[in-house]
Amino acid sequence: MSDVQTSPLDSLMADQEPVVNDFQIMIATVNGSGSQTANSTLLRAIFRMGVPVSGKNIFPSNIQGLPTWFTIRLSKDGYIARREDYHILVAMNLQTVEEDITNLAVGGIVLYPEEWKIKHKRDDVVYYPVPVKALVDESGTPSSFVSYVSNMVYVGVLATLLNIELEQIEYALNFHFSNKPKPVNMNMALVRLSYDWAQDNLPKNDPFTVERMEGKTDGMLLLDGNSAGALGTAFGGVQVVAWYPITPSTSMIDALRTYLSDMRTNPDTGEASYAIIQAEDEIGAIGMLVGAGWAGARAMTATSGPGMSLMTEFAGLAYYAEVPIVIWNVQRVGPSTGLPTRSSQGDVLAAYFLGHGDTKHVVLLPSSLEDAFEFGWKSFDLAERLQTPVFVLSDLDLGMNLWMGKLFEYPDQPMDRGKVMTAEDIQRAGEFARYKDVDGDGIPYRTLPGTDHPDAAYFARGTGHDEKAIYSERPDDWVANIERMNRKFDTARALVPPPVVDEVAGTEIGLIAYGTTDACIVESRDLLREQGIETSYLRLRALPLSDATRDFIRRCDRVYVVENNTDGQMAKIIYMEYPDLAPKVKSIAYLDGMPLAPRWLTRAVQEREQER
Amino acid sequence: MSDVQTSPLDSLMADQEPVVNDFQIMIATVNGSGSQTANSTLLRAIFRMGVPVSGKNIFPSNIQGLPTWFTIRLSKDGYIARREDYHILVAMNLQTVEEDITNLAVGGIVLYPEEWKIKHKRDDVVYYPVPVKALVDESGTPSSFVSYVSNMVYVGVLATLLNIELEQIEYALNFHFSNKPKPVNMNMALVRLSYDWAQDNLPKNDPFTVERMEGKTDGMLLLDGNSAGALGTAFGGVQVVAWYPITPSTSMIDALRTYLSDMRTNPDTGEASYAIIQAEDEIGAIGMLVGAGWAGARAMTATSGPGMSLMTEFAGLAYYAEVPIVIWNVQRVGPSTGLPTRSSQGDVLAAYFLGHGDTKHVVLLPSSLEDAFEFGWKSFDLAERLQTPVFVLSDLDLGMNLWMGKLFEYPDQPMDRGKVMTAEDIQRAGEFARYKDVDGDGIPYRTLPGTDHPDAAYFARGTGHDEKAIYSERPDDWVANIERMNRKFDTARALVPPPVVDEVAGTEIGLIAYGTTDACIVESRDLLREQGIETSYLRLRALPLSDATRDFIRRCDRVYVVENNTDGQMAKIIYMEYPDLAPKVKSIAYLDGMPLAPRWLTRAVQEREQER
Amino acid sequence: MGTRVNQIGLQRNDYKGRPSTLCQGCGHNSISNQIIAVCYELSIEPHRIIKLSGIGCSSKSPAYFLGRSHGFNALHGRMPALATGAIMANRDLTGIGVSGDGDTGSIGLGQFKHMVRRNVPMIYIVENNGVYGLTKGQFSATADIGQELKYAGLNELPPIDICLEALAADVSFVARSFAGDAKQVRELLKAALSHKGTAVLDIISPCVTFNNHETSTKSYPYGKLHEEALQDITFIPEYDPIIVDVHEPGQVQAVRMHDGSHLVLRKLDPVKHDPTDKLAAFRLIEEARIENQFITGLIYVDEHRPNLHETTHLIQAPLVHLTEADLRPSAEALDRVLGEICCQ
Amino acid sequence: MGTRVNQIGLQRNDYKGRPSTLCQGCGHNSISNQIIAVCYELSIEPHRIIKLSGIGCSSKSPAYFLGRSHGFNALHGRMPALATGAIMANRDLTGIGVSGDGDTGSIGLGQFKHMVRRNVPMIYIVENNGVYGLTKGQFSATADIGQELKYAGLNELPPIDICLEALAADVSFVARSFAGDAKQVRELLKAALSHKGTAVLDIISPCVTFNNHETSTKSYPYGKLHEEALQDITFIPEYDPIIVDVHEPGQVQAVRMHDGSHLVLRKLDPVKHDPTDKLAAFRLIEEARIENQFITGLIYVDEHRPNLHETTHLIQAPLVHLTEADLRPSAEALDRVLGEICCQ
Ligand SMILES: Cc1ncc(C[n+]2csc(CCOP(=O)(O)OP(=O)(O)O)c2C)c(N)n1
Ligand SMILES: Cc1ncc(C[n+]2csc(CCOP(=O)(O)OP(=O)(O)O)c2C)c(N)n1
Ligand code: SF4
Ligand code: SF4
Ligand SMILES: [Mg+2]
Ligand SMILES: [Mg+2]
Repeated sequence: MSDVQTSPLDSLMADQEPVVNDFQIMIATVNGSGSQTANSTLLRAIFRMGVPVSGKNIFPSNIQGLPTWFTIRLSKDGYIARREDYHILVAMNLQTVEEDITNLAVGGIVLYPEEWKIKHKRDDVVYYPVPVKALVDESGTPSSFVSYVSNMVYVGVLATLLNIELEQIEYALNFHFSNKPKPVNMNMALVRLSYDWAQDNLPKNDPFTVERMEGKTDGMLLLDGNSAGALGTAFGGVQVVAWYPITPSTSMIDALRTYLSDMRTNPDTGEASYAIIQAEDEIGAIGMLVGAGWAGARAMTATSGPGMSLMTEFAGLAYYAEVPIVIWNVQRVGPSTGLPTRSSQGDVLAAYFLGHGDTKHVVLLPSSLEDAFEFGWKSFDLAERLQTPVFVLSDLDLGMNLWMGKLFEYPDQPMDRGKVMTAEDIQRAGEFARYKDVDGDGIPYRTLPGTDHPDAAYFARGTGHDEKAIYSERPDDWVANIERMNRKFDTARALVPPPVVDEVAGTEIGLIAYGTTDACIVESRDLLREQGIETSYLRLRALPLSDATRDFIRRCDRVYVVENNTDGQMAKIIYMEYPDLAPKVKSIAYLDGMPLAPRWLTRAVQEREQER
Repeated sequence: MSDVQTSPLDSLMADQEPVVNDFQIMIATVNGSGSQTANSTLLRAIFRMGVPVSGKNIFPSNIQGLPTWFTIRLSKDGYIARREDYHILVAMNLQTVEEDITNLAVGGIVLYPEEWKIKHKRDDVVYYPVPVKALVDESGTPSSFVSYVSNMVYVGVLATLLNIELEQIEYALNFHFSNKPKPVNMNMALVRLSYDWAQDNLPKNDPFTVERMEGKTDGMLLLDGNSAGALGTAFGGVQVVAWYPITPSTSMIDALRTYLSDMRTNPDTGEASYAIIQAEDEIGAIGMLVGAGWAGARAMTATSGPGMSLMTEFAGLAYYAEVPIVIWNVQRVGPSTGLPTRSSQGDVLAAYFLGHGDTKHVVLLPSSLEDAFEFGWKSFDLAERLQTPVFVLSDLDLGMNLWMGKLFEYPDQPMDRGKVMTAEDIQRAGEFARYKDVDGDGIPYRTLPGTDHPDAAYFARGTGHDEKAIYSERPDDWVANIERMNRKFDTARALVPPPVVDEVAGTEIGLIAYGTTDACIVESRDLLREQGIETSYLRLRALPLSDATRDFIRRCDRVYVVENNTDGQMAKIIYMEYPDLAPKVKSIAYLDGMPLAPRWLTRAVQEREQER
Repeated sequence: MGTRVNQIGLQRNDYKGRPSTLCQGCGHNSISNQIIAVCYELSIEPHRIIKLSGIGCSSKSPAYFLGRSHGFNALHGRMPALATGAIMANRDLTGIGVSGDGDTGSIGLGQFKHMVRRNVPMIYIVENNGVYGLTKGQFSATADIGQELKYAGLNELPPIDICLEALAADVSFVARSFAGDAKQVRELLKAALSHKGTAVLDIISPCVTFNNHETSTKSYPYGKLHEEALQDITFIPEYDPIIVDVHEPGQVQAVRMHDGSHLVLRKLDPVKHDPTDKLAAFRLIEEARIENQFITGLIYVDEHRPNLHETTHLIQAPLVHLTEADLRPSAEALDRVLGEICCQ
Repeated sequence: MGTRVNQIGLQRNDYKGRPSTLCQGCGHNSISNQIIAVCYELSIEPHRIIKLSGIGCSSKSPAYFLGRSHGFNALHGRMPALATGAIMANRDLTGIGVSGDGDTGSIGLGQFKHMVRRNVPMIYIVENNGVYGLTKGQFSATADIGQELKYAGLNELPPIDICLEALAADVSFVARSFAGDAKQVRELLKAALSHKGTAVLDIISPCVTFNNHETSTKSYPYGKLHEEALQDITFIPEYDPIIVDVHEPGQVQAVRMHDGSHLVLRKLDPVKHDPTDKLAAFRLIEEARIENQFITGLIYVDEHRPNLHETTHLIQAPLVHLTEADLRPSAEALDRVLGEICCQ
């Protein structure tokens, strides 16, 4: 997957026909050198010009000194998937510069500090040496600030080269620094200086340019998925958050803390209507959720693979004692500690079956900022309605990268607190039996601790119990309870967010995907169409699977399940659930730590089709 | 499943035709009342008469005071599966006597203490009141021993009623008390007294009798599976055991401790050539194994569902860092704490996929004492050869109940310590790269800490690494390593114990099962044959699945996968592995805490066949 | 004359739970009885209490008291976390946690210490018998060094001292008692109920079934024969609970266990021991350890340490009483946030 | 003249590891250097050492020393168990464990204490910086109460004291030092290397990147402007390591951190402190806590406590050196056992 694409630039080199809003910038820096301000400023400035963008940060599991890359893709057609090739290299890391240049697309350009000696110069790319040090010196930036601002040099130079509007850069800096004039001015001074230097000294010798567009990004925002999920969580009315830091989920809790302290803290007293507790580990974190969920609070955590593994035993307890909790797993690459700063969809099977002994869970699968926001609040409704843990499987790509998205919609339903009986309800009903299927949907009624009625109390437990929650080892009690729980799981099928289906008449081929691979599928379908391969597409948004998915597979002649993991985990789940349809379902799965790329997928589907 | 069978006794009541060696005894007592001596003595005495037997203990998760049942099945045909009906009730628990009598087969008999008033007497069973107290008093047993021996009364009475040889009872008591004369004599005295009382006072009014048989139990032993597994482990040369108590696995470690202190402790110095460490929890236990396995020791633990759940994170590390360890999971009923003293096969999916991010494991599936012994040593060979965790999924039924089995065979292969390079090996090879696929089978070479060569050391880790075990986030390194590991998993398919296939020419129906359900399948196939339904049978002994299983399914028209869990977990694995064959594979799964019964299974298959 | 009721009109029976399934004579049952007695006596409304436990014989016991209170029998060693979550969700509830020495001292040591460090407002009782009762007699981490058990053999590791562990984790209330000293248990329970942070009660609670010596001839009445081999490991004798007589502050008292061994208790004299002096508390425990005694009584208390509600700056109303209007920010709030992050 | 070698003919370089990827100035690098220095100086054969760690910046550091020794970078907080297993398997190996305060004091507290209780023969170093370095600056359980951090805000919980925790778990060797005091770190490492049980070294090791105050104006040279908003959270300045000057026994010394705050160290005077007196050790730690100081030096040692090899009665030969003949009992042994259990 990492092989370089021969790009349409080959020819462009010759006739210099402009490449407008359809290329990728790669900024190579050193971790800890503070390039985030510069990179997000660039991204946001271009976005402000109406150009669809996406930004991906490829960073090491380290604090300072190792290589880091940031890509900014411009796509006039609105594609936001990962692009494997890049055309503009901002080479700020001496360690990787040779390899970075090797992988640059033919006809691409390299910005680099002029004092560097580049050993093997390619003759099919353009070199722009930049006097970074001299420009910083000239700017008169106080020495203690130099390291903070010097990345602005490449922002200014790129602004000249690509025609990025300086006002938008200033806007973006204001955004970044919350309109604090001093830092904005100090950074902007260097941007202007570098801009001017490039205007005067850099003869443009390449076709790349940014042009203002209309109508493509209206009413859209630029955000990371962890923030979107956190915002949704805040609008879900979260009450208790217990967590333990782990990349790439930590920033979700950071964002949540910010939102909640803004929206749910009494500004006069400083008192909070929520609790955030940093636990001593993930067992502690999920344990706190189970206690809080049982007591009647909306409780959530965010973690990643290793943390979820530690939660296994408690997940089984929450499932079996029927306690609503919400667990976000922002997936990174596994097995084990794996690649903490790389993205995957590798925890699908683990989450679905987390726990021993026939445990199975409701899982939500966000693809976008909108999904992340929506599942932020909806996960609580589902958890409380179904009285069960709900897992939300995001990933590093969605969680930590900047995505374009539509403005979020305020929840269209009031909070669903599920079947909770008050003292009055018990009085009226004349009875309370914690695990009885009163309504035939498998979902029992519960009472909350503190309910002032002599019959309200029950003793929750992970051991076998009868309808009244009383310990029982009787075979019939066991079976009755498990059958009810399976009925509840079937109820869940109808309650969870249904798949999104784009069915094209006349095609035999179906694609099934979920989560962040959506961006890849969307672009890939267009590429396939260009190759004469028309596809229908079903995007899963949740487990357990619902009839819509079964029917989609039925209607297709063959289905490819596309996912960013090694073993084709969702395909396996489809096999398990629909053995009768299994022969027509094929897995296309790949994982190397990078989000799936549309060209790769297109090739993969083409190959499969040819093999037939 | 718990509905009472109408038994062939209906008619027998009338003409009193004898029922020989083909019935079941049910002994109902109170937990903590010490009936184990009496029950196992009875079982062993009957076994000594050459009659095939099996004993099952149905006990509560409690120490003292709750109901306990023990069944002794006699089967002249050698069947050892669970039988649902019982014909002889030894009612020693006042709490349950009414229900116990209700479930007694028509024509059955009830032994009970004469001082009890039985409220609802049935007229289709025979009542034998026994003067338990009087007999104990008469025996002159010192008062402090009364509670220990009084269960011998029913042993003596049954000996008379059923014609069990007193010599065999004495033999069994000697066995139980390791030939210590005092306890044997004291117990035997009461047996004789009760035997005589029954001879003189109990007019036999029922058809049940035990008769000596020849040729059915020759060279067989009677043992629990935990002991068999422990013995196998001892003969596997185990070096480090780390564990945490949990029912029903604890007795495996107890047995192992006994065997090792017998066979692997220097009688002069008291020094042990093994270490058994009771950890502070299961995370600690598996952590110790991973350390020991990495250092080059054969390391094992035994646990059950909740403990295995806690091991999830470490299982992923051991998988990915490629450390050999052996984990026995003696399965009980889940989800969660579930039913700690009931049996299931519910942890198959959990074990197979234990860990996040595309982790998968080698799993062994013992069906019998012989399997338990063999897997005891073979699990180490596999773990060290494959450098991976090996799970052995036993269950409470096999682990804690008494089974007949063939004498164990001494390991037929020397210990396979796998690919370990010494200092000399490195010298010779000129290179050592921990994760390099030198032989093309996906299995790399390892060195042990302490190897005296400058190139021997490597840094094991759960993070991404290259062939030299050096930290790497490079996509190509990741993919190359995972592809090699998947190659290794394929190598495992050919190395693990192959399935046992009994293929019947001309039938279209295949049965697939594993573990303790084997006993049920064997009997059920005979019952089905009586109904005109002929079946082939494949007994899985390990995961991952091997070609033999795929080919078996191919050759069948339809296959029923039979298992003692709720969700049909092995069927799901077959769907995942062989989607093309999935439509002809059907799941028959049931779990209520009791081992599957042949009559139930027979009915289930018949129904499925009729539905077609 | 009718049945006696307390100030809120409840009978003692209303504070009972289901019939105990623990062994006859188990110390844990005595503790359950004192919890019942104290709650009845103090007229505590049962619905304001939550009972929390891990896994073990001890952890089963909440089923056997306060049947009108909600309870959660959690996972082995993981009750502290669950309790923390429940109590943060509803600060009106009084949490009574019951754990065992295996549950707290072995698998649960980390959670226990972090709960103490957070000063979660609750009573945390360790029913300490030095063994794993429910799994039939292995040593727990609080077992005495040099102790021998019928099933587990000789213990060669030093014990974890629950009170010392609590102190090291900055506990705000820690006391030790003995299950057979009903009066002291009740007094300490009452004090704990009025404490605003974590109140740790380490109560020595003999396991009559498994805390038996194999070798000591003094232990069983049956002499050598029995000892040799008569025991059927599935036979559990029925014992009477062990009760201590009036035990005065300052006094040292040896309590005879069922196996004939003696436990030496020293009751703290509040006149001599200042329970607000932490250094003194460390010294007491260390000295008693050297002398093979168990200090009983209130060892340390700090009424000023902020509890977790305070350090998380929680509002006064229980979180679970908040309504949708309190919990879900308004549509305007969303617009405001979106306005800030939407750069168009 | 050739390069200097030690008694076994190795150069200092032979004790190095891969280049460090920790931040410039990180205390952890100083500790790695002292480990290299001591092993070189004592002419330790690298293949006799195993390096073990959990997860964190600190836990990465074993990759940066003793490249010729086997190592295992385990799971977060779970190194003690892994170390225990490895050392039981091969008692000839010298284990050097490196952990962080989050790794040991937060997630790993339970395992840490049980390892100490078992007295597993190994050196256990906690590179203590009071924060989670690798996950970017959250408080760990050893953070000071009242401390404020740029990213994590105010810490309102009391710290877990690693040395006190070790003492409470009956540690047989515990010392505290400061990463910048190279001499003391080396001396303690040498003492620890000759100890037969668990030797706990709690080494204060500043995180130059995240252990920064947000509010203290004295901390950064750049004044108010910087503090307001200039920081890009992805920018990590490069610092020099913090070094303490000669620091005499008995002396109190304040060390200036990069953020301008001061850490007060008090070096134990071996003449005045008897490190075999456990009560004195408890007192020292508690008193220093009250005075906001850190005691450095050897706090407690007990050379007589049996280690885990002894309490498990292990043979002298490392288990991994045993051959099949030692490990697999004979066919006759099987026959004997079967003869006993086969009742036909
Ligand atoms: C994860 C897990 N491991 C092991 C067990 C088995 N187990 C149940 S209770 C118990 C020990 C209980 O000891 P303690 O806490 O001292 O309680 P006691 O029975 O002595 O009152 C164990 C090990 C379990 N339930 N869960
Ligand atoms: C189970 C698990 N949870 C969380 C993490 C994420 N994590 C990595 S390092 C770390 C904290 C390390 O802190 P510390 O031990 O103090 O080491 P430092 O980086 O400060 O040296 C955390 C929480 C993880 N790797 N595994
Ligand atoms: S086994 Fe011990 S702890 Fe458990 S109930 Fe019986 S006496 Fe109590
Ligand atoms: S973040 Fe802190 S602990 Fe980690 S390497 Fe940098 S200075 Fe050291
Ligand atoms: Mg206990
Ligand atoms: Mg730290």
